[in-house]
Amino acid sequence: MSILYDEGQQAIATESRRILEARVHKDDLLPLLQTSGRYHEAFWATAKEQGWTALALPEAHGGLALGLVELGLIAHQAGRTLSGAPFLTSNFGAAKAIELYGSDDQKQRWLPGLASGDVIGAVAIASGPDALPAHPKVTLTNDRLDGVKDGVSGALHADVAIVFANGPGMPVLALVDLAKVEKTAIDSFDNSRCLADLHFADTPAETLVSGSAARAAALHILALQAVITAHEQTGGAEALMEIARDYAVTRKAFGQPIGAFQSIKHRIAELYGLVELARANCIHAASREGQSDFVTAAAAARLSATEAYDTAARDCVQIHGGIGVTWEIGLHLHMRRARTLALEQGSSLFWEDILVDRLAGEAA
Amino acid sequence: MSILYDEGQQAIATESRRILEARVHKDDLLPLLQTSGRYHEAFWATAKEQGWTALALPEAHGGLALGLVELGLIAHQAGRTLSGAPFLTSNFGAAKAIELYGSDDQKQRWLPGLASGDVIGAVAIASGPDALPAHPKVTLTNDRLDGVKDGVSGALHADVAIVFANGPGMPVLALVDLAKVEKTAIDSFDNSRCLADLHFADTPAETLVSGSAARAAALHILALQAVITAHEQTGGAEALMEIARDYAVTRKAFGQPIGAFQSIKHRIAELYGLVELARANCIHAASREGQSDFVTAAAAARLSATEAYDTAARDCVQIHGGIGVTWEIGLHLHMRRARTLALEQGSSLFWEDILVDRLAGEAA
Amino acid sequence: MSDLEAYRAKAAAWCESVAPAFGKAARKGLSVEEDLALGRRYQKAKFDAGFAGINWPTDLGGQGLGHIEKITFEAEEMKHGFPNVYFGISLGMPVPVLMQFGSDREFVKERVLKALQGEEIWCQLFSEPSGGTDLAGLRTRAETDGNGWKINGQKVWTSWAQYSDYGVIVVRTDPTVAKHKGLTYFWVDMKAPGVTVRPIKLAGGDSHVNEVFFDDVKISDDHRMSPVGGGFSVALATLMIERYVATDSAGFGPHLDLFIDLAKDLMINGRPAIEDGRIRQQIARNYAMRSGLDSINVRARLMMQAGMTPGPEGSLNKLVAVRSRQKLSELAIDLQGVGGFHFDEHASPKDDWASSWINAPTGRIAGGSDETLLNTIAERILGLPQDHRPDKGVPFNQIPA
Amino acid sequence: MSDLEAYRAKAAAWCESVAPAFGKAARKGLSVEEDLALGRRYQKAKFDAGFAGINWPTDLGGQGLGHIEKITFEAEEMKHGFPNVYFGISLGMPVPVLMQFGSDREFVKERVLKALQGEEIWCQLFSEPSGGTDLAGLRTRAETDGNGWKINGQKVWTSWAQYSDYGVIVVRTDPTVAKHKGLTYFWVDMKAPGVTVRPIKLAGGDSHVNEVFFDDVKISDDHRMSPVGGGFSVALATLMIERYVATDSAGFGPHLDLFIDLAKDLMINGRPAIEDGRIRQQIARNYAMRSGLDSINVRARLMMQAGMTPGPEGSLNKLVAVRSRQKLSELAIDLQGVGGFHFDEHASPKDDWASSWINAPTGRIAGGSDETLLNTIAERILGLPQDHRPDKGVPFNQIPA
Repeated sequence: MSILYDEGQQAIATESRRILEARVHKDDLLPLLQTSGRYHEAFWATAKEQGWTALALPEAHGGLALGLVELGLIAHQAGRTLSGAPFLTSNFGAAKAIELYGSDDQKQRWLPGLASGDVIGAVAIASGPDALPAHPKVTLTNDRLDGVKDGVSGALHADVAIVFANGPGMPVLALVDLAKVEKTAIDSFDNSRCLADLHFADTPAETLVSGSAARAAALHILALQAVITAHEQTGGAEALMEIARDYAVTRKAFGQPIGAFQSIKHRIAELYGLVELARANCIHAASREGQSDFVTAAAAARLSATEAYDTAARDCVQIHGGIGVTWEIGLHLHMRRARTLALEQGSSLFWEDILVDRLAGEAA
Repeated sequence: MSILYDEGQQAIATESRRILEARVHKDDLLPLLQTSGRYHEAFWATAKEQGWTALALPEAHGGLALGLVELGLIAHQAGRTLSGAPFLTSNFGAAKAIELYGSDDQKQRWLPGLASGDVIGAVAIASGPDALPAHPKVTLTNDRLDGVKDGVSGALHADVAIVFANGPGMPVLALVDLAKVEKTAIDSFDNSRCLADLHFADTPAETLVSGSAARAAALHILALQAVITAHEQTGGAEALMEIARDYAVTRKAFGQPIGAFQSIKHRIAELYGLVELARANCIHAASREGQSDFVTAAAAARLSATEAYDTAARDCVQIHGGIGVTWEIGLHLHMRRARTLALEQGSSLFWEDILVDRLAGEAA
Repeated sequence: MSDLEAYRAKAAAWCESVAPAFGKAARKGLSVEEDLALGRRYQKAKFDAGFAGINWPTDLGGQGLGHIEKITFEAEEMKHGFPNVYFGISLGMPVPVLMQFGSDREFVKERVLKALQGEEIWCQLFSEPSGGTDLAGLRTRAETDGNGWKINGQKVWTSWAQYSDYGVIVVRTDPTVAKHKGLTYFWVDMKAPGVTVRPIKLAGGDSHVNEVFFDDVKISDDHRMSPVGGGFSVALATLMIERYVATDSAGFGPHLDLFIDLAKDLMINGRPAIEDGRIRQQIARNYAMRSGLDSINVRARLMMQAGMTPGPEGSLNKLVAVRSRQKLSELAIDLQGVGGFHFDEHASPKDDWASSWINAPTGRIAGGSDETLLNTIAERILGLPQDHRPDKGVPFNQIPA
Repeated sequence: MSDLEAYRAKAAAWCESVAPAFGKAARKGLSVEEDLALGRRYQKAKFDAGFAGINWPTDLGGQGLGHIEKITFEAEEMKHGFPNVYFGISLGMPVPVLMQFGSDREFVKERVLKALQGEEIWCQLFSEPSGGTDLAGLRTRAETDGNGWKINGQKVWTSWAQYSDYGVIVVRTDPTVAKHKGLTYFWVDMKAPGVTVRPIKLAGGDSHVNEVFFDDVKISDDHRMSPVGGGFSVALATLMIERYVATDSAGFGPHLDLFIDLAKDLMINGRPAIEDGRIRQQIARNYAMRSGLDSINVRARLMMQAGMTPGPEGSLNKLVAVRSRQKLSELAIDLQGVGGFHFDEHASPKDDWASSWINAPTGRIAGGSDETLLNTIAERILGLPQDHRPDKGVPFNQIPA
């Protein structure tokens, strides 16, 4: 079963859209591409001020006790305007891991800061091409972490990280204070994601879960983040579809609007289809948090949203012709973001496998 | 390196096209779909009369000593008009196996008849989903075959078969007289292929090759047949592309020819691309017989030809609208043939694996 | 157990109880005529059990329940392969349109009751040879004839016309005005003098669609279901119903579970096909697409239950689902290798891959082709410009053929 | 060893010998200006060694060999990443067109020699802001001015204009006739008063294309390379050369071997990615597509060597290859997972997947967009009707903007 948004949820969508459209402009985002480690500070200030950082966290720790549906709505709007920092998703993932698997002490220590946005969290599960590695390269021995987690979104500014590591004979999910951890900035095609490699060297870490439960926990956190990211991707794809539509009705070639040519109009109609399928899967997945089919629903949302955003980026640029590939028009901001979000939380290859394992009864 | 057709080859193409267009009509082919075991006798009589059956076989045994290039040209034309029997390819495959791996006695006994077309040959390598099974289900013990080869093209009328079987601890390629072998006709979507399951029960068989050489030999025969089939598929795709083009310039909707709508014209242009890529790969593969990269070239030809024919069948029917799905217009003859040829000689899944094994250096 | 769960249980129990009499096994080997006769008995049994016209008004013989109950029942019904295909169009579009637009209410009630009980079948006479995608370009004409009308012309692709008692029809009543303005909507008696039905054999070998010829067929003016010249909008209303009735994320082909079962069963060189990344990718992509459509459809029903109008995304159903079904069916055949040649002309596209494959093109054309649907989405939903149409605004009898 | 093999060996040896001075390692860390200067020295060395203008006439400084020798050399040259990109357009289209259509042969010879030696660079001034795909719709105008002409207007997407000495240009000389009939073809001095070049920054971060403004730029009539009003056909000839010169079955992205190496190197949960069916499928499909293009190109060259005209299938090259490159590059990034974020603005699209991906859209638009190419194939090769064109046959100055 899917859901209809109620009035409160619709208000969240409308209001966050209004605010983001007023405060985030491509002209502020373009310069961020060419430096490493900077993010759009006004975006993050807005997220904190509006309570979006607290939205889906428990009231007891400074949260607003709403859920995936509401945070997804924000992410959708952030995807439309191109969010200027990755922390909405990374903080949420880190906070959920602590909320679900942490001790009371750990919650007390970290959740209020993550909820207010004054503390930045990161989630480091992947290792190179493995989104959820069978044997993580980072090792945990006697509560000390060693090794490198590569390509962690938001890590450059993160205070705390959730790390999936190889513990003594079994995987663990660990909580790590990053204050003294070495970070190598990554020069990426989407620098405002503040990507870094985290170098652990005898770094103190606290185990949240271990054994096969750690793997399940890591997947659950990934799936939660994937649903948020899928909303963001769907928002980006929707924006591109609208940009393409608006261009096609105004731009003329051979004496008529280019939108009258079926190669253009049918392509935009196909984008509409991809966006609506992604949106439907997102709404469904957000409504299934806590249910046994949640990971399945998250995978479907993730796959359709990644396809929608990548395709919309390709097609919207193509429909624009030469102007589409210029720096100034900024469509490449979406192109870059589409690829970034396609990698964060695991690529389509990963989610296809997760989904089929479940459908074919090969996984719990 | 690819080749340019010489004058003699061009004459073969022109002449075979003229003859086939005069002698094979869809009205004769349609009734064959609804009975099991019949083929288009005039087509086969023409193939024999024109010497196409002898074309690529050695002169010493009644052949004309031409090669894959020439037989491919005939197959291309047969694909255009929808060949009425599968024996051009099956006889060629059986004869090549005997020519390459048989004894003088075996050649004397079988090749003249296969060359004249009075004897019908079949090639039975596959087993269910395995085009080249690691462990064939048919077993050869003391020169006796046991077991079932399923879905063998042309088998219903074949006098002799080349069978890939499990010999004593190793695979074998065997020659089998089918005179006393039980055949179960398959009711298929393309009945003129004369498909049957062959039931071997203590059936005498002569070993042509055994051990790992048998597997290589089976693959070589498959590749030879695949190149012929790829030509046939390309011919079918080309015919459909032209049928779609002709329909699109005459049929009107909304006051103009439907070919003026880009959804139609671009789709036909894409078909042109698929056909030309398949044709180029076919010519190249035919010119590489005997070279070390032959199987690679055959795989490329096979993959692009299967894609071209299946896509052309889908799109040509779609472009025709309602009339395209009627029995009488007969486009479904091509649709059915496209699927049949996609399975004969191994599906795309099989050839993808063969190709990548070679490209990645995983196979000899 | 919620009310709906209770309803589902009741529906399931009834379907189970009649499965031996009407299910797949009972239909095996029947001729089309025998199967139709069985279908009429099934429809009557369904009516008697209170499962016909589930969301139709009670005063017309319906059950007065919601759309949600209807699709709940249908989900159970679908499991057994009952012979209900003959009534799908009839109860799907023409009879609902008759309920909405028929002027003689006593006549309407009588027809609806007979249709619900499987006694009478209605067909829908829209498409013409001259233009499948161009509804407003139709040429069948009705001229005034005394107080009534006289119909001449030809329709085509009419499903189940050979078994129909009545049909709804759109005809041209004024060729001197722009093409979509000269149309009028009627019902006709399919047994009336001058009506000739000729079945069309389709690519897969069956003949459920027909050509229908009208040769001086006389009807009185009370057959009229729209204002004179106002037929186009009633026809569009019919098509809207059709688009909404026709939701099946499997594209009217096999359920994805059947593909997964196939991939688990088939061993390729000792490994199950389900372990192959190519197969897995198609399963995952198809699942994502289908679950998206399912979610769209569930939300549409929730909106209708809440008295709202569902969003336009419902128009994606047929386009996306049938196209995907076509390719997935091809892959299912490929997967079987030389085991994939088998074909049974009478197999169901819902559980047989070859049947699904060969009938898929019909699904991509009937009820709005892919191209028509894309144009509709582009123009109606997204506001993109119409294609160039040389016939626009030109009086019908001045458009070059 | 055949003559051609001997030629290949000679070319390989020379390339090896200059690689330390001009190869990838030598270029590392250079600014664009430094790299261009290195490129000019490389081009001079190439000329001195007899590898410039390989298939051009000897009386113009070429080597008088065949196309086959040219591409043999280029295949060797490509392995080293030499700084030759600045001369690709110059020697690819404008200079050959000058050789063919330039009237003052002494002037032509001087220019060709300087271009071959890397001293002078030519650009091609075709596209305009008002219509990238609609060449005949251009607005830059030349009016008669004494015995010569005066150019006003704006061009865009002009590659390497900022480093060019000369350019070829198509302008409107008569706005009162149908749009493709009022064009004339000239060459211009890019250093002349009134010419302003402004680089455009592209999506990937670099700026090799430019806007070029013409403000009362005066040229004499001997700059004219076509009859007055006959410029469209010369422009088309230029584009034909372009389409033919531009053949690379890798779509100007990385060779497929690099993808195979990536898939063999990357371990996903302990298994090499090359074992995954999804990866294998893309490798196989891309190989089949690329080998088809290669075969088309080989046959085209064989035909030219035999004095025949190559078939129209050569027009598929860019369409098919670049589109595929775009998706393959995305997959290469996906494959690397969180290792795939790395980006170097100055990396080469020929051996870096992120660079290939971000520059692919330019390839799908420049030199004829995918859609233009499909239209050309449909209309010119297959005889399908033109799209509706409201501007057809209308005098240029009466077409609404």
